[in-house]
Amino acid sequence: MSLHARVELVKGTLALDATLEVAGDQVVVLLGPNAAGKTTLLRALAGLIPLARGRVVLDGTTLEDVDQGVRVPTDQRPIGVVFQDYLLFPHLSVLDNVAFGLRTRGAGRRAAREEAARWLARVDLAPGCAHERPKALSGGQAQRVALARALATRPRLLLLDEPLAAMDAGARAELRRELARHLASFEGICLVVTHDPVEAMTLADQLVVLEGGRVVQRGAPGELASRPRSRYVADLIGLNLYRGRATGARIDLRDGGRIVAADRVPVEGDVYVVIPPRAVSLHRTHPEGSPRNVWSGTVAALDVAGERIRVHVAGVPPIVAEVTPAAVAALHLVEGVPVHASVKATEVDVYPA
Amino acid sequence: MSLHARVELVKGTLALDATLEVAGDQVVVLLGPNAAGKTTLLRALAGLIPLARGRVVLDGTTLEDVDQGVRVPTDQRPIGVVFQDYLLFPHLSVLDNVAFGLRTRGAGRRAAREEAARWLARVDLAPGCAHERPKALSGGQAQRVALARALATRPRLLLLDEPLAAMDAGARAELRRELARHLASFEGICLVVTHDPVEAMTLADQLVVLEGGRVVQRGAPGELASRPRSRYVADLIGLNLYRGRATGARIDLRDGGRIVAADRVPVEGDVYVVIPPRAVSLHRTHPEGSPRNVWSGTVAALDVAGERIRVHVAGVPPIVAEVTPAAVAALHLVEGVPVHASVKATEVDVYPA
Amino acid sequence: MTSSGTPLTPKHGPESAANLAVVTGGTLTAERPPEPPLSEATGRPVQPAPPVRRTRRAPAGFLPLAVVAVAFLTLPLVALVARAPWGSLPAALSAPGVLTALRLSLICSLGAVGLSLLFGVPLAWLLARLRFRGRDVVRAVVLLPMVLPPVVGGVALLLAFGRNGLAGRWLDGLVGITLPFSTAGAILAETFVAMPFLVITVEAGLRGMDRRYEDAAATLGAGRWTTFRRVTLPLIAPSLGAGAALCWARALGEFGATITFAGNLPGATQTMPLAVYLALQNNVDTAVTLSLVMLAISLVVLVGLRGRWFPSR
Amino acid sequence: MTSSGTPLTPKHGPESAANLAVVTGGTLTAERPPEPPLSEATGRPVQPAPPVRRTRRAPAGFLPLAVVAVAFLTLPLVALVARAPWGSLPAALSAPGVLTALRLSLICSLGAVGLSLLFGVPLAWLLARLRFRGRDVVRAVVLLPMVLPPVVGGVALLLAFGRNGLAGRWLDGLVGITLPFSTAGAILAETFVAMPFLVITVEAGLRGMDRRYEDAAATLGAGRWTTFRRVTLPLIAPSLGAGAALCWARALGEFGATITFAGNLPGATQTMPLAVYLALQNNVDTAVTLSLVMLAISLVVLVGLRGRWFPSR
Amino acid sequence: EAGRVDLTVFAAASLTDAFTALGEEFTAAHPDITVVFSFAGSQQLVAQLQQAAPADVLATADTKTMDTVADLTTPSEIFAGNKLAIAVAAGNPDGITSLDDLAREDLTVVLAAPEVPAGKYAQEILDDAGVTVRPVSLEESVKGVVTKVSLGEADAGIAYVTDVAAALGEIDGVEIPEEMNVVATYPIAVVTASENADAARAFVDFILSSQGRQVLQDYGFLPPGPS
Ligand SMILES: Nc1ncnc2c1ncn2[C@@H]1O[C@H](COP(=O)(O)OP(=O)(O)OP(=O)(O)O)[C@@H](O)[C@H]1O
Ligand SMILES: Nc1ncnc2c1ncn2[C@@H]1O[C@H](COP(=O)(O)OP(=O)(O)OP(=O)(O)O)[C@@H](O)[C@H]1O
Ligand SMILES: [Mg+2]
Ligand SMILES: [Mg+2]
Repeated sequence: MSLHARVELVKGTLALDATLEVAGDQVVVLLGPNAAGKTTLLRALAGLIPLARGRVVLDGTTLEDVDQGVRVPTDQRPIGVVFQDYLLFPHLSVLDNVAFGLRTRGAGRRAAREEAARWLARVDLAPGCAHERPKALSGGQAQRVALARALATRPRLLLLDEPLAAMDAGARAELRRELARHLASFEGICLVVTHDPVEAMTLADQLVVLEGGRVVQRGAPGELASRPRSRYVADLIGLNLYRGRATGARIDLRDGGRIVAADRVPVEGDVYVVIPPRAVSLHRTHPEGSPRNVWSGTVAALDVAGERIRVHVAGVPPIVAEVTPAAVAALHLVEGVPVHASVKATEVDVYPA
Repeated sequence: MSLHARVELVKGTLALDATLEVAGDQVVVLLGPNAAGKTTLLRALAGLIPLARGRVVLDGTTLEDVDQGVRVPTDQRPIGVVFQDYLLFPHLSVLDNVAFGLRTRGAGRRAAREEAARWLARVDLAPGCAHERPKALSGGQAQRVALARALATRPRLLLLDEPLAAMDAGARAELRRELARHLASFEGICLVVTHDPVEAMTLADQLVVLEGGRVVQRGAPGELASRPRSRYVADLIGLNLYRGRATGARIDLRDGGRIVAADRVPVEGDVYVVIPPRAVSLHRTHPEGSPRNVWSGTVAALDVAGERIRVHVAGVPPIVAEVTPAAVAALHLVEGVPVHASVKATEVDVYPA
Repeated sequence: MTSSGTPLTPKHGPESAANLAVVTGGTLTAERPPEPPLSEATGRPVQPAPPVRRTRRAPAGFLPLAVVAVAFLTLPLVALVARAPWGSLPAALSAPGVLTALRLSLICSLGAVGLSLLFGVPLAWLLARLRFRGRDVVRAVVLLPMVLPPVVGGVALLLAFGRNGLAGRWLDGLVGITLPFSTAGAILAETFVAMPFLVITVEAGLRGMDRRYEDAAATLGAGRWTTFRRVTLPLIAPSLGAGAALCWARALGEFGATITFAGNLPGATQTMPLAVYLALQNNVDTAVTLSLVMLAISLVVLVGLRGRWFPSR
Repeated sequence: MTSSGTPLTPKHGPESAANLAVVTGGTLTAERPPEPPLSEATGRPVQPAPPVRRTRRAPAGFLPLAVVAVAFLTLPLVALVARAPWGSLPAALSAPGVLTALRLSLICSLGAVGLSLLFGVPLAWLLARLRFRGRDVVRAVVLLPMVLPPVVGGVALLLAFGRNGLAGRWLDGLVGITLPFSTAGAILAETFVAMPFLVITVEAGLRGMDRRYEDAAATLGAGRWTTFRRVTLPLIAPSLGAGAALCWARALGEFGATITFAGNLPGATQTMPLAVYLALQNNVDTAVTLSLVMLAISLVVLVGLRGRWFPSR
Repeated sequence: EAGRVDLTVFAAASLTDAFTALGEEFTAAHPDITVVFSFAGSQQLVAQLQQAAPADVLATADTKTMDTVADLTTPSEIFAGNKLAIAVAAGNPDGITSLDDLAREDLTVVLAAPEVPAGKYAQEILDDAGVTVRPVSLEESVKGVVTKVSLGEADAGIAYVTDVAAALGEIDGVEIPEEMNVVATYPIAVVTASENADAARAFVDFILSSQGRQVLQDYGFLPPGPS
């Protein structure tokens, strides 16, 4: 299986211009802030929005090619879609919603219903709901049904728009496992939009980050986590990210401030700088000693994150430090107190922009 | 501020029967699996579904009382609601959606629009969107608008149904902080439905767990986390939970198996047993030595959770162990291999059901 | 690894942070059977409360206005009923031709509804969904048969489909179909007058519906026709039902265009309204009786259709 | 602390687990200004591509069927136009009473639409939203004025609102209002015939709409009336527009009930269809010319209304 | 101002042109009286009168209808007559010369319905002549017959001579011999409840006067024969 897609289109304020290259039965996770164009990209791949330019080739079959004037209509694309707002047919029972795709593909009513019931069981929907109308469902139940409906047709390209967003925590883990199981045995490509970093990191073979309609980064999950190339990704994985100009070991940050790395930066010029929050130390008085990067600021906010506290320090540059609850207590860190932040030059990671 | 509510009603397969007691300007987080009745409870409090029995008293004012035949209509309740599917008015611009509640409360068109614009800025909506129709919004943007619309009227009872579910990770943290800030300054009670344990634990003054239409547990976040009383809560916070009958230090589990606690259990009879996954050790051969609880099973699944791996062991009883990646490698743990699980009696927490 | 940070307010200090430390994900088993609640919230047994119905109160003034509307629409009918010489009913019904006229009325009006559905629904679809130059003009033109005084409508039909008409000449000469003075002509005349109701109502329904359901159907492999049949039509059922009912009622009551275009021959083109009109020439009572018979039949049909044609979402 | 566990597949083993360890929440600043993308995906400048329009293709067969429908509905009109003695148009228009009749037609038909909206919309609301015994009967009764041959409808109106009618006697005696043979009577007759169209169409619109928007309005403090005006009406705009258009067209073309109930008095009750009827007594051509004038005016009005009354979602 | 009178005349639709002309002449003679006509089907007029319509004068197209409201009017008087003719297409392309021709198989014939006077008279004439016609339509009014013939949908029909005269050019008339013909009569009466009885009487008298008769004859009506 392979997917080559170049999608260019303008929709309202969004100018979408993205390429996707998938080889093999991969799971591609699409990440990005709200309004980045993730849903629009999925809709374009499904053929629901025509491209202004570009092409979509699935497994050698051209689904759309603006230059050649090819455009396979949606219903003839081997796809399955879970829509962000489900779009369950209000006039059909839950069972018939899931059976719909099977019926259009020629299954008999009875066979389709039996198959649909199996899928509903697989997404763990309470059996009593099968004959309800969708409007009687809770949010999470509706999403399960939407998932079952998309999976039931065994498409070769699965487009899932936040398929687990409405699920409760227990169901989410299970359904993620069910999904992973299904995807592993499934011959096809799966494109999943999610805002959940856990989901992103564990489901993805390839991560694609979309911002403002453009791909700002792509790669394996690990790659992305260690070398983010945008504020969004850095936020997602909880790193301090800066951009600046490197001169020797010194980086002048674009938004003010200066950071010194341990070694001469291999490339001069435009670079990204990453500082892990746990490498940041906080002090009430100016620290003496080895750290080459020290600056002062005030505590802007405190967040709980696991067993650590994340302290947001407003300064030039602003930075987030991850410290223990004990440290917070000892330093009397509350919003507004002045602090000094220090980072050892060896903890600073620099790579070209 | 105070809220006393007893809500009883039947809707389809759901029999909702829940009480809420809130004193002071608290944030109550409503947790529960899909279809537990969370949305239905919110709708009932908003007056959108009449109670079959019970009453709702907000700050001394009776909003509804079935026995007395009192029923304040929705539009006269001092409430704000974020619906699970937003329900933005499709015929109004984003700005007018937010201004709607202000207009109905008597503000002039201009003043309402200005105030609405401020709220849109507060939820961090791209300013260009203000004059769009809701259907041009992305999922996350729509949710921001719904949040702004509910907050703009400064209600005394805020009902938020998964208000951050569609937000991207960065926005979610910010909006959660914005929400917390708003709630702190806000004179009223806030009821938030969420599936996100982080959100639940950090926003809540009081946690209420709803299952099958009934409250199964309520209390401060810490209380809930240490002594879960239902499978759902245990799953949420990642503990092994069993139910059984205690005789001395021995507990015979309801679903088979036996666990031994360190000391005589204070109460005889029906108890809950909690075992933290990190207290569970795994072995390829039967362990010798001190652990009093040892049983065998097979590896059913492996999950990544932070820096640890969670190993699901199918046995009697089934159990989840949290081990290091190194241990997984050393023991060659993959799905299907037989293992022995051991738990020291001192790690077993028992409390009455 | 979680969705990002959370505010630390004085409410829960470090101690609650410590509690939070144990909150890591995980499920116990792969299968999570529906579990009965382990404890009861209220300590009272579940009340076998009656199922809840949502109540809707009408905006102020709606009830009296609606009552006036119903009174206004029914009073004339009541007056007719009051006036009706019920004694003459058997005679009126057994008069030659009345049952034939009734039967013919049903045939023609149903035929008109059928034709309107067949041709009108596609037209409504095009008006609602396709952008083309002159769409507004086409829509307005579709409404014109309603504005046209029916007798003039009949004349227009004759000019178009009559023996010497624009198309009729050709139909007559080449195909050998003569429409005037035939039952087919009566159906055509009723269709001409009644179809606009269906088209406009169905178009409104199509415009009001959420088209994204059609998108969803397409992603499930439904072609345009399947989508239309299995998704679009059910979703616009209220409008389709209303349009068909309006269309049928209008066709059933149609008089001017039918008599002008198709003439008035008992058994072939004399529908009930024509019989009523002619009865009126001699005897108002007979006309009233016949009208009431027609109304009674319509009432039975329309009430019988209720739920099916006017589904509520 | 995360939302619970995740499957560990061979794809990313322990090493990716290690990567995940750093993935904990947090944001850098409280304000996150919209940031331009830091790199470009395709390495090409953004194409100033034309904005994309969704294309809709009609189900097979719809186009020809719709074309037949349009042809069928327009051919008679075309024939009328072709036949019309355009030379006589100035004479026909300047004939005494024609302009008066036109003006009266507009007044009466708009009056009928106004009354229908005032009384019919509340009735539609009740039919759509309230459950009450006999609702189906009320709905069917509302449709009956359409089934009634208009002349009989006029007789029924006389029996109800005439000077000796059921209600008319009382109106006349106590209130001093005489309806027949007055412009008010003509408006009433047209309302009687045209209101059902509005009621049924609006009811369908109300049934098709998602009522939860009304819930949302209520939670925002909108009372029943505000909700209706600011939420319900805009949401059913397509149906309301269609209903009003149908109602207007029907009222404008109304003849039988008007002439029977209100008489045919120039300046007071002689609307265009009545003038056409009289012209038809002597000269089909004059009648055709007058009809075309009426059609032209309707066309202008209906085309002019287009976007406003037929909004698309 | 005082003395001005609005006179409402209910008249059968077939009288439209003749009465409109008569009204003008009448007003010329009586400047203080304004005549307002309401033309409609005779049956409609009668129904309206029965519901106390504010009419002063009633003129119908047949005596039978007039008789149904005898209790509401002064005794009626016949002011005009009419007779029937065969209406054929202009130029008489089918060569129709007599009633017998109407029985021809190749002809499409329309008649007025027996419920309306013209239809009743036509049936009488045909019965008397012993001709069996198989009409394709029994029109609701004699105007329908004229329309069908003038548009060429029907080859022939039986209508009033006044109708044939009005549509001359589009159709032609073939006379029906006097002995076979039936004379229709048009009655007029003052409505008893009229508040303008004097003016009403004056109008009726004017119609019955020789001046009125002349106008009616101009429109093809016959003088009222000895009834
Ligand atoms: N029909 C439309 N009309 C106008 N603008 C549109 C339309 N559809 C999409 N857009 C624009 O595209 C932007 C991105 O939309 P999209 O739904 O693809 O975002 P997303 O990445 O899915 O965001 P989210 O995570 O919030 O769902 C929207 O902000 C909007 O400005
Ligand atoms: N209108 C209705 N008709 C029938 N059943 C209903 C209706 N509304 C709610 N229910 C029942 O109530 C149950 C709970 O619904 P509710 O929306 O309150 O759940 P929830 O706790 O909000 O779940 P989720 O987290 O998935 O949103 C549904 O499964 C359904 O069976
Ligand atoms: Mg989206
Ligand atoms: Mg819910």
